[in-house]
Amino acid sequence: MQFTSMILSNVEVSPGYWRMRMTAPQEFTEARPGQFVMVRVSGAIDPLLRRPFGVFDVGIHIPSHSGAAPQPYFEMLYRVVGKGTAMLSALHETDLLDVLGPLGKGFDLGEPGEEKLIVGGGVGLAPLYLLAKELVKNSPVRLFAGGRTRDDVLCITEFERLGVECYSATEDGSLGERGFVTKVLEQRLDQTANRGAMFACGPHGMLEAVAAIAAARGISCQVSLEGYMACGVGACLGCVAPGRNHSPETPDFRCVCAEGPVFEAGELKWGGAA
Amino acid sequence: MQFTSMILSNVEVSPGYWRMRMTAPQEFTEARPGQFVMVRVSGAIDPLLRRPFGVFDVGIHIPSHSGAAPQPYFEMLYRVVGKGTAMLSALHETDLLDVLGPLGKGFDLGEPGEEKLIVGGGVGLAPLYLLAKELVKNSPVRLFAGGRTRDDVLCITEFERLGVECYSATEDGSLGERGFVTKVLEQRLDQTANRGAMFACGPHGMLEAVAAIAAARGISCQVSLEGYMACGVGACLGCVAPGRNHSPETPDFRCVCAEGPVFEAGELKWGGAA
Amino acid sequence: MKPYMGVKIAGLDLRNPVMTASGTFGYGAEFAEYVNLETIGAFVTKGLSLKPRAGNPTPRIVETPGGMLNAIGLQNVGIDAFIEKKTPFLRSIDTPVFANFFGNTIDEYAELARRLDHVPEVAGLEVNISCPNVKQGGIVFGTDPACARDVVSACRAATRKPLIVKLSPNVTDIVAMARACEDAGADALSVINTLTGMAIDLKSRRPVLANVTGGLSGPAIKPVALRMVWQVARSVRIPVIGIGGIMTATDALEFILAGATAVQVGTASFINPGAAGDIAAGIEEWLAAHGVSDVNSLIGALEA
Amino acid sequence: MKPYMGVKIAGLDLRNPVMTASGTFGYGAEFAEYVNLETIGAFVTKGLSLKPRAGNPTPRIVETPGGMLNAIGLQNVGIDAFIEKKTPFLRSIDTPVFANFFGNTIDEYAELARRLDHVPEVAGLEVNISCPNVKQGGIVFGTDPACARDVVSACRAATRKPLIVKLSPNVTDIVAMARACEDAGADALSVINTLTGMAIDLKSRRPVLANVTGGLSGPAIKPVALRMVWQVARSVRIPVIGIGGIMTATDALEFILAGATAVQVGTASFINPGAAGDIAAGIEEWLAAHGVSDVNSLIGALEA
Ligand SMILES: Cc1cc2nc3c(=O)[nH]c(=O)nc-3n(C[C@H](O)[C@H](O)[C@H](O)COP(=O)(O)OP(=O)(O)OC[C@H]3O[C@@H](n4cnc5c(N)ncnc54)[C@H](O)[C@@H]3O)c2cc1C
Ligand SMILES: Cc1cc2nc3c(=O)[nH]c(=O)nc-3n(C[C@H](O)[C@H](O)[C@H](O)COP(=O)(O)OP(=O)(O)OC[C@H]3O[C@@H](n4cnc5c(N)ncnc54)[C@H](O)[C@@H]3O)c2cc1C
Ligand SMILES: Cc1cc2nc3c(=O)[nH]c(=O)nc-3n(C[C@H](O)[C@H](O)[C@H](O)COP(=O)(O)O)c2cc1C
Ligand SMILES: Cc1cc2nc3c(=O)[nH]c(=O)nc-3n(C[C@H](O)[C@H](O)[C@H](O)COP(=O)(O)O)c2cc1C
Ligand code: FES
Ligand code: FES
Repeated sequence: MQFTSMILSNVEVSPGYWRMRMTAPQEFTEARPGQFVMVRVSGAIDPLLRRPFGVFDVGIHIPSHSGAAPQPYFEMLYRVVGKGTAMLSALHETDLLDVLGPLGKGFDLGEPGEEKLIVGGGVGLAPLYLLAKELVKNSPVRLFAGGRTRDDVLCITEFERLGVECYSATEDGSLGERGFVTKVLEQRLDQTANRGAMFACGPHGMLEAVAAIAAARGISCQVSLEGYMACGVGACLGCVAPGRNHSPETPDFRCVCAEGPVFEAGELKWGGAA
Repeated sequence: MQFTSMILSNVEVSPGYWRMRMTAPQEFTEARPGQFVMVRVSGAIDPLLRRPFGVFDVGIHIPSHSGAAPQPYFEMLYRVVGKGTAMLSALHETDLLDVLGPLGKGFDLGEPGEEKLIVGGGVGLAPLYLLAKELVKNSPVRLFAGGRTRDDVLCITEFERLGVECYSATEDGSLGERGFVTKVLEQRLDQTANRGAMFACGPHGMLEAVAAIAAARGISCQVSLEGYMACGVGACLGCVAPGRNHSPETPDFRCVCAEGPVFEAGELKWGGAA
Repeated sequence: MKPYMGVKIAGLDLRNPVMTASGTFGYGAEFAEYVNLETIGAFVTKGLSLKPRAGNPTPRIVETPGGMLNAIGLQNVGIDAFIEKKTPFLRSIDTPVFANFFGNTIDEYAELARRLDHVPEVAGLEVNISCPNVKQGGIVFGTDPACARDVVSACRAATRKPLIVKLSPNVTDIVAMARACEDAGADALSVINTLTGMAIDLKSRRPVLANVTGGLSGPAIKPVALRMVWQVARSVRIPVIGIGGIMTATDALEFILAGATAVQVGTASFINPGAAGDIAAGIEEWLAAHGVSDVNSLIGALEA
Repeated sequence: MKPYMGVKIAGLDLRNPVMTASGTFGYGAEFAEYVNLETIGAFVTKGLSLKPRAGNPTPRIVETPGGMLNAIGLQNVGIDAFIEKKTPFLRSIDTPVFANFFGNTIDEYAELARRLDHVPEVAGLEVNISCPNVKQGGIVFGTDPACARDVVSACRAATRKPLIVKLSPNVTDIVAMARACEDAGADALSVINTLTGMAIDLKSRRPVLANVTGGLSGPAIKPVALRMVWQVARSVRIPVIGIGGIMTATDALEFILAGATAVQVGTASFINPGAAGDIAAGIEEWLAAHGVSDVNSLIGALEA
């Protein structure tokens, strides 16, 4: 779906991290956790390509004054890292954006009842909020959130408000445990016999570590990948990631945009160059 | 001078024509009528080149509440014709622009006392307002303003407020005489023995007609030219216009940006390709 | 009155002059949600090879000022999987399909042309002699007139279907290349493929693309493409298809004025998935607004 | 500690690696209000010819996506007026000046090299064998290795001053051109001049530029320039000066990593008249922030 979206709000929630709420067509609210959008930051040719962002939340705003129509919206949580995100952060309420989405394949929500472990690093938390929102309907959910500093661990309050039990770790120890969030995750796994499902999004190195932990313990694990994208719909083959059996002789590249961004960790080839 | 200017106001004064007021350093208020600025419309590379605009007015805003410092400003009057001007028209109060100027050589104000005839076509009126403001201090001034329709004849009230006697003509007859403004100019010249100086800015065809009228009657005439510009400072040689004796064998190209934009009409080569 | 939009390329009648460019539109189905494929003139598949190809490691794309570099490395499913898995969709739409293909040797090129000749869903062939990403193959053929002549002759002998040759812009004399291909029996020329470029990441001190260099496409290359289309169209008798940075109907019309009989839309589809359809509609609108009754009257109508 | 910014080009010591590009910085004085000329490494004059030249009719420039086309047609005051009128200003500043020049014949090139050899304000020569705007002259020399060798040899014989040769990107094989110029005695290579392009005005159905085609410069060409600098720097022993779309210190550092010993800033000065000075300052800042004590250690330091 391609639509023109109006910005409803755009606020800095932590230094360098912004949360943007924008209008969406009614159907968009059916976006599945893990799906993403491609946003055209400017009508000019700089930046030229769309930018991919996870869907942080979807909802319907019911105006308090009677008469006004309910307004479906979605939210993105984004980090300013370059030109495109810097331009996004300078936009105001009522500015318009061209949005493509929801794109890709989202998370498989797994079996009701079993414990769900969500692992997010930095802005990798973005697509996990909508996931948590769905999961808490049927399962106990724990979140393991990591970041470099306290400023990089985002929106924990929102997760807690859903009833998610949150654990955090920062590399500088400014919030939660000092070190990688995978350490906290392993500690928790060591303490319990629970074999629930795992869901992760964050830097590639973190995903690789999480995938290894899950594999070692025989826990099912889905990861959401990033990739440099041009089209977002599986046409350009820019965003691919190697599948488990990939080799130059037995090519098995998967499109992150169309076949992902969420993959079973076991389907992918980890370590080594793509 | 290169400076960052803050937009104080940006309003559509006639369909497709905008007037923008922006802050300027104190020295800028000494800009001479006919000088211009080069504005960088966006910090991104699209549009890449600066856009040239005449200085419509300069002034100093004295805030009504005591304590606030007086704010020097300048104004541009611009027509939306393409990408750059469309982007300018979408800017708001408090947005910032990178400005280079005042650039070029302005009008020579001539002898005090003698009658001054100003001829402007469409947005060619832009640099003539500041000129009129200076001229009325010492001379009687008449303005001949032309345009395609009434909507293209701009800011007449402002000129009248200066005490300028205004004549207008439109091609469709929706304001003033029907036809070209040069007809009205000639009628006026036929009615008077006055040999005052002429000043013109507008489409090239109009300038050529005005130059011919002035030459035929032996009246001094300055014209302000346009030209595709890259640098605005005489370095790229993009904006040149042929001088009177120009030929491929006897090159005599003048820089519109550095030697102009105002030239004595008699110095230029008219008619035929550049 | 509705302007006439049909053009003829390599003997095929297209309903309008807007095609999609190879490698930017997948195998057709990817964009079906965004473009009614029956509103465009034709589309061109991703480049096909005899065997499936893995393509290059990632990163494969990077944005550049007003453009992008790609080093996909011609990843594709191979001719067999194309025939088996992609043609059913192609059968379902009423729009001519050109199969873009490439080989590492003249024999491979000829073999592919022969195989594609038998695929009923393929209306015509576009031979890529100009891919800058692959170390062997493409680059050699596309930058030397004699090599180009040989490969085009071999393909010509192997197919009776319309044969388009796609030229590389990375040459000193595009006209010499165009003439060589025309002489060798090309029915039409696609001008241009990507310019070879490079991007560097200062932080890591490494090339951004795993392949080091890649092909530059998008608005940035439009002036070079327009110049080459103009040069080629004046020098050959066969139709030219203009490609390079076309984002709008205005861009497309400029290529047509320069001498293009049709255009291909590439990178633009990434930014606006409906680009090709929008451009076709925009051309028709422009013609109507300007009282031009037949788009063919604009081909090469530049007053220069 | 202040990083060391000095580089050596063609035997000359420059205080830093940032030069201004020919044709974009006039004869030096035009930008003096915006750049302290003593903060840049060197500057290059507008291209000089034996006789004054009128250049092309207007329009001569047009903006394109992320770039611009120019067809100034090498308008210049001629060598006599240059010596008489422009050198006094050059004497007043303590920054090396390279005189860029071109001829229509090998004899003219040699004659200009000989005359410039005697101008004390000129520290070195940059010979333009690559101007795409002029029908005779430039284009021929710059696109054929044998012609390039002849013209460079003739200039080499005519001057003992440092001799830079500026290459045209409109060639199939930039490395062959570079080697020919190195063999003929060039002390350094400037890479690249503009890419030949074209723009069309749909309304008038005419080319925008009176000259029809022009030279493309600006950010749009940066990927092509970077690729050529990288290719050339790996293939010759003489220093390479990187040119093409450099707008920022980051851009300049990318060219240095690709193998450039110095860079030239062209179109950027039009957009930001202080660009060259800002870029020099920005490089120094970057070096300091990243603990690089000598800019020379980055030359060709790309890990590819
Ligand atoms: C499926 C997916 C979901 C994402 N979700 C989020 C999210 O919810 N919140 C968030 O802050 N970020 C997210 N990202 C990363 C985000 O797309 C980049 O941070 C963003 O594109 C950077 O743009 P820029 O112009 O600021 O940076 P620049 O560095 O100027 O961008 C240059 C080019 O590189 C690409 N690029 C740069 N970094 C990345 C990256 N990490 N991943 C992919 N492409 C990149 C850009 O898209 C652009 O094409 C996601 C990426 C993907 C692939
Ligand atoms: C000295 C001078 C003073 C000017 N003063 C005014 C003024 O006060 N008010 C006003 O409305 N306009 C003025 N103009 C014209 C104004 O510069 C153009 O209308 C404007 O640059 C168009 O930009 P664009 O991006 O909207 O159009 P586009 O057509 O998208 O611009 C494309 C390119 O063409 C150039 N260009 C387009 N039209 C003109 C033109 N008429 N003259 C020069 N370059 C052009 C642009 O600068 C740009 O480089 C002046 C021009 C000059 C040379
Ligand atoms: C991601 C990508 C993949 C491409 N793959 C092919 C290909 O397989 N075969 C081919 O002939 N051209 C290929 N091209 C080149 C395009 O078809 C087109 O010639 C080029 O992109 C210029 O057009 P544009 O500026 O409109 O994108 C590819 C281009 C891109 C951007
Ligand atoms: C307006 C203009 C005039 C130029 N004139 C010359 C010239 O006289 N001689 C020359 O060798 N290069 C000339 N060039 C090319 C530049 O020196 C430079 O190689 C080119 O613009 C690429 O760099 P850029 O992208 O930084 O502008 C000119 C470029 C422009 C834009
Ligand atoms: S982004 Fe184009 S295939 Fe995934
Ligand atoms: S605009 Fe560059 S010389 Fe006038």
